[in-house]
Amino acid sequence: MLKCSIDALNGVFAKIAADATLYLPTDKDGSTVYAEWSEGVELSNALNTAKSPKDFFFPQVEDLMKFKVEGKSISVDDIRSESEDFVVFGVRACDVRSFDILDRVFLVEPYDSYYASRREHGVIISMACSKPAETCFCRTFGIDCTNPGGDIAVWKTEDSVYWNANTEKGEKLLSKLGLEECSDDAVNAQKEKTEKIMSKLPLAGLTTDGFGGGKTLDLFNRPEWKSLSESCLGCGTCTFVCPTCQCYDVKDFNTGNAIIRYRCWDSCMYSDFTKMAHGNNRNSQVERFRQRFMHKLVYYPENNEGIFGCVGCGRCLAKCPISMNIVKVMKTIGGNAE
Amino acid sequence: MQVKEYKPLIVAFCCNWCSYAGADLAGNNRLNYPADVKIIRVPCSCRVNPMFVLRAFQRGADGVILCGCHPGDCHYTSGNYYTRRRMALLFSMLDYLGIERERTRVEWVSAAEGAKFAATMNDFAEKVAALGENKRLEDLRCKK
Amino acid sequence: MNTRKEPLIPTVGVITDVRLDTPDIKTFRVVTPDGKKAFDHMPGQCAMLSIPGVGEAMFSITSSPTNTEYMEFSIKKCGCVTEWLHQAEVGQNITIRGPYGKPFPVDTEFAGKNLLFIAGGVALAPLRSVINYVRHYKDRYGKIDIVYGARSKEDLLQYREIIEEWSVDEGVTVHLTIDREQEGWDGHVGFVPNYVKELGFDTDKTVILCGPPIMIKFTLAGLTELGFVKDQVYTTLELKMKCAIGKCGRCNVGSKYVCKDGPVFRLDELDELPNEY
Amino acid sequence: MQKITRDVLVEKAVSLLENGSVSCVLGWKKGEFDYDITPAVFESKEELVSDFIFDDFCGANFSKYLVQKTRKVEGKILVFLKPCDTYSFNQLLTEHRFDREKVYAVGIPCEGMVDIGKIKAITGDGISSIVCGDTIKVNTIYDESFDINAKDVLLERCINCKSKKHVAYDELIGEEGEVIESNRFDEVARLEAMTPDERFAFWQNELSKCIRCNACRDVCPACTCEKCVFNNPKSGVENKAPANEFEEKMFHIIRAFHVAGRCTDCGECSRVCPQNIPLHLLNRKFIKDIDSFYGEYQAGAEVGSRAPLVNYTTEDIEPCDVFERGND
Repeated sequence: MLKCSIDALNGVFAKIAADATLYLPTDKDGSTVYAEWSEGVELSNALNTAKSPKDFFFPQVEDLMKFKVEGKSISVDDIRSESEDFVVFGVRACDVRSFDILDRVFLVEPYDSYYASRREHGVIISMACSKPAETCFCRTFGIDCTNPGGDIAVWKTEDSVYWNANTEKGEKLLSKLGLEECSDDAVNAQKEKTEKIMSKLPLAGLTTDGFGGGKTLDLFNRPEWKSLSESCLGCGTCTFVCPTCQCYDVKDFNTGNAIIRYRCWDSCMYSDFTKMAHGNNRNSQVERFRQRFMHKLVYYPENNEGIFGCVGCGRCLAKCPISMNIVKVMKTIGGNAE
Repeated sequence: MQVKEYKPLIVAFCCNWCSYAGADLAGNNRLNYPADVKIIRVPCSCRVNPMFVLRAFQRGADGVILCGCHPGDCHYTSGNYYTRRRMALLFSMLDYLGIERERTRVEWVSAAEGAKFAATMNDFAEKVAALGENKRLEDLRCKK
Repeated sequence: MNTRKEPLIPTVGVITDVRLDTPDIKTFRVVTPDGKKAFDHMPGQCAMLSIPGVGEAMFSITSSPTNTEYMEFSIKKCGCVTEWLHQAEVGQNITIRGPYGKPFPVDTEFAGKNLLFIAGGVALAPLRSVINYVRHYKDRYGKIDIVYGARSKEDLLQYREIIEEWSVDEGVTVHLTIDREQEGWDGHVGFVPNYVKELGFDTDKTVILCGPPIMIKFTLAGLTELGFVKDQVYTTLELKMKCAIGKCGRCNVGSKYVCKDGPVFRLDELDELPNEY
Repeated sequence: MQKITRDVLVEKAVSLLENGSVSCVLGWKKGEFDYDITPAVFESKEELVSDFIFDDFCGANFSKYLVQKTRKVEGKILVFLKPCDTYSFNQLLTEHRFDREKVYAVGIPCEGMVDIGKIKAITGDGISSIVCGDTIKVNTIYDESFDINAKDVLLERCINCKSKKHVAYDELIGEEGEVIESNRFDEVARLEAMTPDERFAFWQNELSKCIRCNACRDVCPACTCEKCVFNNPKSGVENKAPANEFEEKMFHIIRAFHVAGRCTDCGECSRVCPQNIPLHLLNRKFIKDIDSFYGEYQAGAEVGSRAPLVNYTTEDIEPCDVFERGND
């Protein structure tokens, strides 16, 4: 375990930023966002950012290729370029897990080279939670917020910041920062304190009982979906703030002298998500609503050794315009039903 | 390297019945107006959806002008009255978002006013040229 | 420049032949600019065709893998991409990537079996690839029956090939039907499901069924009546697709992605999925 | 803070449900915490008694739900409308979006709804309980408690409430209110007074936060197109994501324009925005302009009124003159 004092933190950031672009959560206009660090950009004290950090690896809009069309002929331009090194600081344990969930989609054959390139060039410095919110339920998915993953894990206390490398990539970066060795007593004390709070959280008792692979037809046919989705607006808020939602659309944009094929986030909550020329296989909002939660709680674990497609970050709880969310779904149709 | 003189690209939506004929008359009378004014003929100035205006800017226009029949003279009785309300609100909104107000204009030009058409275009192009390139409503993808 | 292969980036294909098959279906022949077949495939697999600026869509490859010169796609006019393709001329470039999906198990489960193909309308397109493949390797399979129906004689896809090649082939029996009586048609009249029941096949066959959902539903009922069970029946699905590599999430039904785990499914496999296809 | 209690509403709903006047009730359902209230359809007395809630977090406007629900539900729907909701209700009726005969509207008074975002800004994360009232009592899991004056944490639309008067109802609970003189255009005027560069910087910053979740559109009672132009691939302007600054502006300008003259200023767009973009400032600009150019007009104030953009006079202001009059 290495350490630096809080006052020295900006100096450490400067050292990191000397070799790679550094992003960290900062407060802007009343909400917390990831921003590029430069002298004067302060690390936020908020628990987490409004938007998830999945943007760093899977941006909302990304150009894929370019076509030139002349008469009947077409040429395809590969406009990919190798990503540059970057570091993301302050990623919470839940969001670190979300990268693992995305990896299992994008980094299985056939590899998504856009995602893979960013993943290779990005270093994740996670930060342990010490003040979880009432909307947190990461423990439900077996995530330990006091012991986050990533390339380097960081614990912030009142006066110091503790650093520990988890991977070779992290080790390499950490060795350049010139931090002092220390014992892990302070970190252990913080962990213990946080653990106690975790068990007091209102959603501490939430379990995944009743969900998981192999439960498709049983859960799919439950009548409760109708009342749960009754007031769903069909907007994409939950999807776009979600760290694990990875559906995308591929679209063409005609610039006048070339055609750019780009991809952008899409939401299975949208009415045109599955709409094709001859019809739509999910015509009602009930079906679309069910798809999103079934995917996270049943389909994804079925394909991925039981790992759920939700990390319990609580963003959808905070942001849904009608306050419908995965917790209400789990409590209504899962093993937690009262 | 030679520095190219900046010439603004202007999109003019002209109503079929008055302003387009006005533009024709300007041409017939050999009146000069900038060659960078691209005329788009519309059945009535009221056909111009606010989206057309924004799209013109997106596609590289530096200024957008709508020309229609004088109020009261609309071929369809009242089309230009609706245009007048719509564009008043749209231009006010664009200004509210900080987009230069000189980039947009509505002018009533009748079929007989070839001279007015040319004068309007000259004046508008001059004002837009003074502002320089449209930076605030541009789509960089279309500029590559 | 990123040197890794990117599955989303297509290659250029050239349309070298356009054939009007029925009033709304055209068959396109596609090769690479240097005149070769774009890639190898197996019967039942698909390719993503696109026209830049219009869109990209998944089409089943209708030509047989045994054709090593070119690929063919039979495409019905029904949406943006297909409408655009229908006005394309010979020499037009498009983009192509593939092959995608799991093929029909022609070399495993089908080997040595009697095969019964049942298709309605444009659904002959994916089956044509299988039919021509098994005709090519006829000694590996038993008897082949083909039941094919369409609205009218003009709507029968690949009619010349059916008459001139398939029906004269030894060991292949073709049963054609059209929905309504028509002048110049002395064959069977009636819907496919009823015709299958009338023909009364023995259950020693593996069935490859493809058609509009309503036809599948009633044909299946008919087959069950004849004593067929679900694990004897294969079909191929179609859903909206964007990436074709199981990532964009569009064709997800239950835990399966039609582009990657399908489009070919055995009916008992489909029973385990939610009814959302 | 609300003068009317949940029990009165439940009693009303139960009696109407039981005597068969209505077949279901559109109301607020309590959530997981004390503040995450969901619009829901109640079909039985049991559901109403156990889950129906009415407190300071019931901001959701039910008017738009009537468009879909009246098509699906047999019989009448009971809907509770706050004063501002009744304007949306009327506006939808003006546009023939639902069948008035299928709705039983009960007007309920409102003392203003509070913004959980503003409360969290004071208390921080970890709220364990909230007790509503003129003074809101908040306890956290960190054993802190806060007494917050409800007036300090009102939703933007309630700070600038324009009317306590119900403009449509079948039955009114409580007393009839009055249209209020509000200061809702002050912020618009403040922006208008800025230089164009400042305004541009302000909106550039605000709109760049947009994630195009479409929540503003989907919640908006004036956005009731069956297929939105931004979802229609054939419209030529379809876009799904804010690909760049232009598209962000395009979406919000066009959306505001589409509802100009029809927007009742219900404020739902700003309430639901996950990125806290002050979208109401776009709509209010149009309302302010319409008021000053064409005479005061409140969308939804009366059924059947002709919206300013489908109307004209021969003496209307010329577009070139708007800047003199608009920014006075």
